[in-house]
Amino acid sequence: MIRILVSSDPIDLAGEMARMEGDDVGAVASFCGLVRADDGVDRLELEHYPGATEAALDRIARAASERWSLQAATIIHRVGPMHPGERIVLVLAAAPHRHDALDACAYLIDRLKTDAPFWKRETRGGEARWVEARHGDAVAAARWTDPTP
Amino acid sequence: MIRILVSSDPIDLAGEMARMEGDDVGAVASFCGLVRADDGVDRLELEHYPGATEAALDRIARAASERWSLQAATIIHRVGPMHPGERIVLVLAAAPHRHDALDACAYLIDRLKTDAPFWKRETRGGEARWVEARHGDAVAAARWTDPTP
Amino acid sequence: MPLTILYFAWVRERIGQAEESVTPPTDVVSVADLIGWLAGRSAGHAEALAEPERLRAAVDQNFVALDAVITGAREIAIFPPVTGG
Amino acid sequence: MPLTILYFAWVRERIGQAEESVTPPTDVVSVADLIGWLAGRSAGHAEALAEPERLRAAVDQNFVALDAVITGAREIAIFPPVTGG
Repeated sequence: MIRILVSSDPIDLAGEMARMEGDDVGAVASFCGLVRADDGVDRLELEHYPGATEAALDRIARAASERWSLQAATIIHRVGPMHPGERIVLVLAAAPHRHDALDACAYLIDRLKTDAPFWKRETRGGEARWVEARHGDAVAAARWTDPTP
Repeated sequence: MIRILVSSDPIDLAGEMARMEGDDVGAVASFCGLVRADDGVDRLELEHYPGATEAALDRIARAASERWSLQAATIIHRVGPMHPGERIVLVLAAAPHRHDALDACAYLIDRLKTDAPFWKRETRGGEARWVEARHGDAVAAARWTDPTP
Repeated sequence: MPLTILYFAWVRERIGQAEESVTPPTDVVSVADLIGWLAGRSAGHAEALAEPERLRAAVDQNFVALDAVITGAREIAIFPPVTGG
Repeated sequence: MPLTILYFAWVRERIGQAEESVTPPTDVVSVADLIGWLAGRSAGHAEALAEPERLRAAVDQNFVALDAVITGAREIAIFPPVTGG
């Protein structure tokens, strides 16, 4: 079961977690990314490409489901303005066995970083700047090179 | 910050998650293990070695904190009787960067499987049996062989 | 047939609009050709599209390389490398 | 000095008790020696401890190999391989 959500509402972590659990689920792995204040950011804005974003996230979740034995894969991404400490992204993978859940979870977030059309704009003391793509993200995504095209 | 809890109470996933978050935390990775019903188990009992268990979990969390740049590591393990769908174990790692959180999370659960004194007894249709240790768990733990003794 | 062009992030900001409808000449065959042609539309376009190596594109919502052919496309998006997650 | 012995899981069940206090003779030097000596205490002990290769141990709450020396120990635990998580 794949669940994709792109929304300007705060991410309901507990609710999303609860959706993953069931009598036959043995393992749920999650990754949550948050707005960090430590480099002086006081506001973060997330822009996206409506329609194309959801399609990209769906492709990523489907690729994970083909690669590992999953019972559920969820990708939630917040868009619009947010503040330090708030959740930007949540990915979840549920599986009978733990390594499927853990590996799929890492895959979902690594792929999302390079394959989904989102753009971050940070504001520090009134000054806004678009975040630059990180080379490390491309490297991280490349280690998952799909066995199938 | 290390948090270790061994208790017969249900695991408060949302509460534990919330404890990990903060203005400087960029990433929280979690793993939750649940009682599975799919092979006919209707009850699971977890026995542990009081004192030694907490010490072992603390060592595992400290080793993770030395190996990765973490802001927090939490290990919660339930003991006593439980039923399908209930949470057995929850590990969480918080870090400024995602790969530290993801790798530490996988490490915590892999190590816990082999290094912490817990024993599972499953009941199926009134018949109880002690779960056998899995060779795969030793293999999974071995891939994390610590750089320091 | 008019083509819908979408801009995102700093490309959108520099051009000053998120979307426009254009009808490029027939010698505009690839995404790179389109970027070169769009750059001539205004000072903002010129500034936003000056360095194609900093740009990425999607044709009908599929990510493509800049040498991809745009024949038959209805919607083309031009944007910087993505930074979500 | 008496030694506290703890049993867990099926070792505990077969022996029929979780804990006992014993004073082994001086020729009991290693955990393996101790297991062999404890096996003589009852039929339950004999059954639980018959296959030392299926057992694991901790000396004063530290996991050890069965050839570890127990001199000076106060608490020794004997149990099957762990299965938590």
